[in-house]
Amino acid sequence: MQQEASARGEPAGVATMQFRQGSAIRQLWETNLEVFQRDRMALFGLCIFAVFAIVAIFAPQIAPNNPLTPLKNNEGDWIKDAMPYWLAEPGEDEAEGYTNTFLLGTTNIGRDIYSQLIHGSRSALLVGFSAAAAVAVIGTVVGLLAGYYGGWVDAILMRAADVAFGIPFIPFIIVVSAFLDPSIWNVVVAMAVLLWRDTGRVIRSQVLVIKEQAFVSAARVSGASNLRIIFVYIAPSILPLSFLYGSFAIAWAILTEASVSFLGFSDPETISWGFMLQDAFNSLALSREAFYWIVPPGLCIMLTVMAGFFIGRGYEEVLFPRLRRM
Amino acid sequence: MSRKLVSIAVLAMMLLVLALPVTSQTMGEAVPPIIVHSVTQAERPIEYETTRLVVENMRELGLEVEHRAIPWAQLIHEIWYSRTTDSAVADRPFQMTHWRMVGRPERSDPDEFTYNLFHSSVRDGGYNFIGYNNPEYDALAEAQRVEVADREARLELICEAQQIIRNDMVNAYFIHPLTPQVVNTANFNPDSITTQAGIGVHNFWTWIGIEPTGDDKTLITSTTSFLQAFNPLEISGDAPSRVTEMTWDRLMRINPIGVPEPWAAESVVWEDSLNVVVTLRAGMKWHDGEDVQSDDAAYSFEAALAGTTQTDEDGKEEFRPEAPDYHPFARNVADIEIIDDLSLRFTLHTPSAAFETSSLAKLNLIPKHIWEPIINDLLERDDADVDSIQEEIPIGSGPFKYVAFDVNEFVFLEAFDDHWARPKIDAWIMNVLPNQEATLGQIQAGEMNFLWEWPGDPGVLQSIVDDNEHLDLFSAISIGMNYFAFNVRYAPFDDVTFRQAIAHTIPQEFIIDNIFNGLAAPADSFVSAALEYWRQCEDLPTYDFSIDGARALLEGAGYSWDDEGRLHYPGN
Amino acid sequence: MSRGVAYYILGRFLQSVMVLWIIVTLLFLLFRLAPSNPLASYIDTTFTKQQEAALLARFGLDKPLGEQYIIYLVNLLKLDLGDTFSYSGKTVLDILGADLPNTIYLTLTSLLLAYAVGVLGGIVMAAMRGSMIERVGTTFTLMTRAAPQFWVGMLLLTFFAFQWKLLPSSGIGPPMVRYRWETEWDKLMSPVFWRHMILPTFTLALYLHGLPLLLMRSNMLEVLDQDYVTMSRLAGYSEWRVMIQTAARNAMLPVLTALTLGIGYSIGGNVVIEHVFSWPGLGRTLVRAVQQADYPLAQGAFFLIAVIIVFMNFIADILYSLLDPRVGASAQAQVS
Amino acid sequence: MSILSIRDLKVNYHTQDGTVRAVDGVSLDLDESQRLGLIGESGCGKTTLLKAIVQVLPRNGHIVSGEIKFKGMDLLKLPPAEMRQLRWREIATIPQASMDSLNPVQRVGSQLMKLLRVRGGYTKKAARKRAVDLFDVVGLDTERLMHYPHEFSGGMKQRAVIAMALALEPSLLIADEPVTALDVIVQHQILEVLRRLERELNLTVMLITHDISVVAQVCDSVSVMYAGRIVEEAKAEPFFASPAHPYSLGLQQAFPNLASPRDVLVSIEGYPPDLREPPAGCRFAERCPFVQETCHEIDPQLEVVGDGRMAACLRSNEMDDLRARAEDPTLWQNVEVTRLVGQPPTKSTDAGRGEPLGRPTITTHDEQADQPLADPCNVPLAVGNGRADLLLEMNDVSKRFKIGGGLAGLLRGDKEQTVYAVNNISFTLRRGESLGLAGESGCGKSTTGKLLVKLIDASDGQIVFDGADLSSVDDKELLGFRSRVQLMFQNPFEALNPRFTLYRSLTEPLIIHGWKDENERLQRVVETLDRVNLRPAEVFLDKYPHQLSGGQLQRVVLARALVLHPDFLVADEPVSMLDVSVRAGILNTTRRLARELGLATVYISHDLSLLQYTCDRIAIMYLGEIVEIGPSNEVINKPQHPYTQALIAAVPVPDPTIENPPLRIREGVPRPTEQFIGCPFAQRCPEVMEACLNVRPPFIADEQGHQAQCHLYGEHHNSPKLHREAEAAR
Repeated sequence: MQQEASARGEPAGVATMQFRQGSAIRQLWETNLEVFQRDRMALFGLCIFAVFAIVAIFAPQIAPNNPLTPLKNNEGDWIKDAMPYWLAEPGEDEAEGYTNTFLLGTTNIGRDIYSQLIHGSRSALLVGFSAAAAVAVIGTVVGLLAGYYGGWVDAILMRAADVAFGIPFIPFIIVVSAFLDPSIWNVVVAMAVLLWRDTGRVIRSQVLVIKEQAFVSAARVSGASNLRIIFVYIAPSILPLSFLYGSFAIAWAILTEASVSFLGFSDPETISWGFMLQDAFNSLALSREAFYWIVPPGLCIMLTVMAGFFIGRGYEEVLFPRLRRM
Repeated sequence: MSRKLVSIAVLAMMLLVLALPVTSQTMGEAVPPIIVHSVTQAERPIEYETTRLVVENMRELGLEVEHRAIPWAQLIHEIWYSRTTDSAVADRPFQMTHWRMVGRPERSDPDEFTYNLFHSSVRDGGYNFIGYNNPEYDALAEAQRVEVADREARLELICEAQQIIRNDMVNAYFIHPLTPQVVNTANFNPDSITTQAGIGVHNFWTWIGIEPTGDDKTLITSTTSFLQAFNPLEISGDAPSRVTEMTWDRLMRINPIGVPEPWAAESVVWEDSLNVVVTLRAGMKWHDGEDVQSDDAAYSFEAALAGTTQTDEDGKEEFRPEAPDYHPFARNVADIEIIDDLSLRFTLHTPSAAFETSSLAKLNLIPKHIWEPIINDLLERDDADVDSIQEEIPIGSGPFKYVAFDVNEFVFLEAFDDHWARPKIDAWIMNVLPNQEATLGQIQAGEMNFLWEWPGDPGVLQSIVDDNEHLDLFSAISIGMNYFAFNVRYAPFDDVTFRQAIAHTIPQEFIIDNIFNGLAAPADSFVSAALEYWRQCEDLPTYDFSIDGARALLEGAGYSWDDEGRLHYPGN
Repeated sequence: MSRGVAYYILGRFLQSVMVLWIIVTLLFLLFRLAPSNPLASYIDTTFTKQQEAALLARFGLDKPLGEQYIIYLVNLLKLDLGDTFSYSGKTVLDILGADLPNTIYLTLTSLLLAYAVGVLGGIVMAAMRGSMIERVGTTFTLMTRAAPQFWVGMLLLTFFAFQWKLLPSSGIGPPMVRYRWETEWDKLMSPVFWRHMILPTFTLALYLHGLPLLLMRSNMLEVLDQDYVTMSRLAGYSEWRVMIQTAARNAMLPVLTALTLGIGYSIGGNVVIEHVFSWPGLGRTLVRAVQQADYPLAQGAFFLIAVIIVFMNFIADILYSLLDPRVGASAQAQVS
Repeated sequence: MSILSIRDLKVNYHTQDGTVRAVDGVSLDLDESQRLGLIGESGCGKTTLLKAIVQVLPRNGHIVSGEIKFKGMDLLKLPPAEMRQLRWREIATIPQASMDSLNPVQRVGSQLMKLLRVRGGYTKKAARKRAVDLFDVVGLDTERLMHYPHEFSGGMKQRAVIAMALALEPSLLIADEPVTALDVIVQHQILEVLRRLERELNLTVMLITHDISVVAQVCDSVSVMYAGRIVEEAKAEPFFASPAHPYSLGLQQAFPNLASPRDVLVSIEGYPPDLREPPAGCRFAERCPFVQETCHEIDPQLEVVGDGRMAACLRSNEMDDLRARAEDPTLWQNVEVTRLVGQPPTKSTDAGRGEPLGRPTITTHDEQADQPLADPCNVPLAVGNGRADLLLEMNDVSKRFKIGGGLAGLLRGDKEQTVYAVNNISFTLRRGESLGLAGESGCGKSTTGKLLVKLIDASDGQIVFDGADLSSVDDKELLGFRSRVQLMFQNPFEALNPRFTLYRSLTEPLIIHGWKDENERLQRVVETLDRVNLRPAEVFLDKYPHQLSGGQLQRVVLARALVLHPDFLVADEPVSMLDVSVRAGILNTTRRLARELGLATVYISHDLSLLQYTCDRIAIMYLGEIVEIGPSNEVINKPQHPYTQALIAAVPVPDPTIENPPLRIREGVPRPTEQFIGCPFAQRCPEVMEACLNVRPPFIADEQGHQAQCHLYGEHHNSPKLHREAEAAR
């Protein structure tokens, strides 16, 4: 991308205009661009997120019904186990005293599954991104400090990482969310507390490499302070790595939240896909063969998680070109 | 003189006039936010949804309501320890909670509920956690216990008790579940299945009476709850008591219509209201071959009574029973006298109508030669009680005997051939299957042939039965019931009218139709409709579902609503 | 060298012990957050104050926190995890002892299956890099990693168990068979047990095979770029030898480490699967214990899992240092 | 007859940004027992050619056309299986970077034996025996048979690889850069082995390298490759005597030569054309000082130019004249190339090629500037001897590293070890003086460099910079020091932050040292870029490192070092990563600027000839100690210390007529983890005497301040010799 610009040695004036904002941030931005230009899958993943994000933001507008309140028919009874209109035998609904407009039918107590699905995207993305952000930030900072300063800082932080590695993940989340009042935030925090470990370690080792590179010594020789070296020289080079782990963290977070909700340790007042599945299974959707209730949430989880994977792999391919497909 | 009168009269008049505007409506402060407890959606969807429904209706009354859904274990604990302001687990006492009582054979005598749920003596530590305190009622509750001889008279008392509770609306009962059970009629003859009032088909009489049609004479059932103990001196839940009642005989058993009748006892004869002579059947054997004798029977009660008296730090004497679960049922026994090998006499402290039901028909007969050493040992130690005991091979004298038991996995019993009422099936197996889908899968696949416990959506069960002709659905009104309990100690629930108003916000029919799919009976009392005898009272007051009704009621009592529509207490 | 390794192992061991101690302490504190106490599971219409006091004493909950911590540590050292609240007459150890083998069987079989498939798959993917097959293959693998385990499990359950009645739906075997299993050996010898194992194993393996596959793939791609691989090409070895004997052999190392780590983590991660298939293992016990507020049990299960994980991490380190001769010489690297 | 003949071979790489014509019509013949040296700078396609011959091209490389005949068989038509059989049976290949060519997790011996068994069909026993022999042949200690690669030194690995290559008695051996990145002594030993084997086994050898002196030492004929083409082909002697292609000319003059040092080394500015769209005309035209219009249109073919030599140049007929003109070094600097990597030639440069002599218009003032003085050494020496304007003083400075130890160490499982990287060395440096530090890798020269710029602190002794003791400077003083002392790095590709534009990189030091005004900074940066011949500076300002060539980058690195106008510059292997053709450019510029700015410089290098070219004085280091120090010419021409002698003897001479003498010392520096009572060199020294083992030799100085630390010249000079030559010679 950069080369076209430089192809014809443009006059000094233009150059001087350009190089002034030529900065780490710009480079970083370009790395990110590169990721999505180079890797179609990564781009695909990004699109998935984009779509779900829009859905999440406008959920109340998109969702035809309130996801929590059961829908009632003319007699004021709940419209239970209504099939999706495209599956239901015609006329059945009139007989039951309602008009079937349900894209994915209703639950066993008459909640609109489609609306739940829409609202589910909210908690999924909320969990995914907040956890990812937390993980990336903690991991990066830890990695930077441990890697750059070494010695005791390193020792302590890495022992902490070992401890984090020693704590069984799912059980920890379960226990925490069972002990504190059910809320996705507890899940997010619990995950952040453990998940930074990989990011931290990898970034640390990366820092160890970079800090030995000549341009860092050069900075030190020309008198740059530690903070300057860390944040001006090293940090930008490892940020893509944090993104990489961030995007994987999104995936894990969403999966974990789903599992925890499925085991019934989540807040029933905030619809999440995991909760929907839990509801479905406890309401015996399988025996009802209500696949229109079971399959969609699962697919949504799968999609978002894969989006995370795709983006992560996109970064991998740019950061570790060895893996690049030729 | 007359002037005095006049002046007094005038004064009185003036006072009246002055008083008038005061007594006329002024708005009190707003009713504070209310928290309503229930179990989680994951654990029992039905109860969760019901509560949700009611909470929404309560909001329509202009109340600020929060629905707090927590796991059962946590719920029961929270309610139990936050009954008063010096709450051990919450920053304030609980206010209102969804609750349920399960049916058990011994509960087919109204005594347990009548007394333990409402008597003021069990208000602080016991099960009267709602804090109901009504001397008039206490009197009744005690009276019906003593009324041994005259059943009619006792019925009177029970009815009156029900009236009071219903009027005071201490607990807002709304349904007795119809416990649905599915039997694989390809394996069993449906006519051989007994239905016990308030319990359903999964009862002792069925276990011994049910006739296998094929050569496979094994009954396989399952429970979604827990199988924690195999112990004649411990009550650790519904499923385990099924097992103990089959493995250990009892002097009497509650018969299908809910009345105790002699079982291991040949006869039970009341000499007077305090003395009863029990004579054992001849020739009964323990599963290890020993004879069952009167001293075993006696010891069964002594074991339940056994315990040590300790003085705690503030010098208070405290009795610690070794069998805490059964001690209450034996507590009334003052003395046991062995007459001969087969007969013995019980002497009670106080006359008790429920003695047969809740003692003779409740305590398991345990072999003295096995338990005496154990109990004596326990009496030495103060760090453990019978709950910490698990026999290697449990020995009883019941119609079924132990084959294998894997905690929270399964129980495997086989018919005891030397029993005088040998069951028609050869083996009885109970699996623990917390996963309801699995349960359904197994009953259909034939991996299981008797589904006796179903916490899930009854509608699904119905449809399963419709799809498989070899499955039959049985259901009976349970002794148990679902209701909302109010903590009557504190405002706003200390006000009868308010409670009654809340009762009006419970859409009973709707719940039965929509949430229970019709598999529930409307409830209005702690005595289930299943116990026909004890329901022969004049009708109890009804509280139809009507938000307006509730509003009217409150208005009448001086409650009022502000501009935002929030409910306020009556003025002064 | 060997002396160095000995040092190394000792050091790592000390480290693991330290880590474990910290975890144990955290665990203790964590369980002080518990919202309810054992009494919950005893409350009944006849529950009285005496019983309450008795119980509190029995579970040592009436002592001050510090004291409880000491007792707790001492007991751990004695491998005494205490009594459960909800299973009478059983110690936590009894129950976990019964669960652990089941969990291990499930974990190991599925891991082995997953890694066998994964490693081979990884080699193939690497060999076919860029091809359509590789894209499809890796995408499928990603899907299996992205799909919630319980969801997959439940779907499999519906079809294989409920619809087509091919395989048993849950548990490890019907009681009339199980009660004859005197020893673990009997269990392992029983075909019934293995039939019950099929579904959960498959579900688990389906999820687990992703890691080794992707790892193997990237390692292969990395190794194939190494000069010594080019060298063995130049040396005229057959493509098969180059791929398997040279490349794969080197690419395997990290995968083996991952496997050892995997044992630890999936023992901790099986929770959901065990729940879905009501497989009587640590995970299911843990979930139940938490639901039942049986804290000694939950704590015990958590502890046991943590021990296994830490131990496996330890083993992984050692294994790596033994498999890769260079690690021994790591010190040299530091000379400038 | 020729055993290998290649005809018009074309190899392409398909990359994401286009097809690279790596080898574009190469033809060459290799006769029985011929030793061909294939010379060319990186990216000229020489390695691709090799890979094409044995057909191990990466999956994105394709042979487009041409034929490769080996002993009559057309390799390109051969089924893969048979091709595989040929490899190492017939054609053995020593790959580049053979350091990493051994499987790290397999014992060297087993790898060798596996090869013998699998490919040679040896039995287990036979294989073992053969392996032992091979180890012997290449001069490896047979006890090391069962060691892992990481336990081998670089030289040993190289030998091991050669052993494997010879294992199956091939008739053709192709070696790709067999000695690059090895220390001179090792390099020498390896070359000796090669030479020996050539004779003994009468091998046919094709040696691929960028180092013409290696070729001079090993080969009897030469092919020069440039931009995917062969531009010259000749027998060794005539080639070195009188190259027949401008590029060869340049190369020859770019090479420093200890034996007959040049006053000026030339550098062929710029770098090869982008092979994605090679120019229509001569591929060298862009860099050629003799370029003329036609060169840009006509693509010269390889033609016979007298006695069995061929060249591809339009002006080959005027070659003698050109050769004469080429002697003038200024000719070469005047080629200014501002084109960036991966860019077609820009009009601006083409414009410069207007008239015959191709004087680029944009070159400016300093045509003279880079002209070195007649004798590089005398002027600074004058300075040296003259006023006592001492800039830097090292007094018994030592640096020790602790490895392992501490809790962390215990946990990592390595027991504590001390590395004596630098052992109380002392020397002084005057303003404007340049000192060279030489020695094999691990001798502590880089550590000394780090100490000098205070990247690390000395364990003992004091470093006094301009009167201030570095061990006791506070932050303010340190910042001051930083502004006056700079470091130039070995690897230009690492030395610049890849995420910074050049302007950012260059302006950082200014910002750090509180240059507030953006415009002043810009001025200074532009000025400095201009100084280092990156013109027009503006073109480079907003570029990122990956867009520049190694040469340009190294100039930027230099610029960054100088942007603060320091007094003292440490250059650590400044050109070792660069192509020969551009090395001189960097050195010349550095030299010039040093003079312009009165800059004192310390050059650190393993390449004595380079130091001789750039330095006033040279210090030879061994195991962290300075064993000899003195004026460059003195040290080079009259080496005192046996070690220095060995080093000098080892440097290959770019002249086939002169063969390096055999060395009498063993290769391989011991790890500096022990301190010696006596002379650190004793264990390798051919002259070793008893005294050497237990008495520390003193520094013996002569009048020019030429000092050597050796007993040979001290009172112990007649202490009894320990006769070690025999084994030492191995």
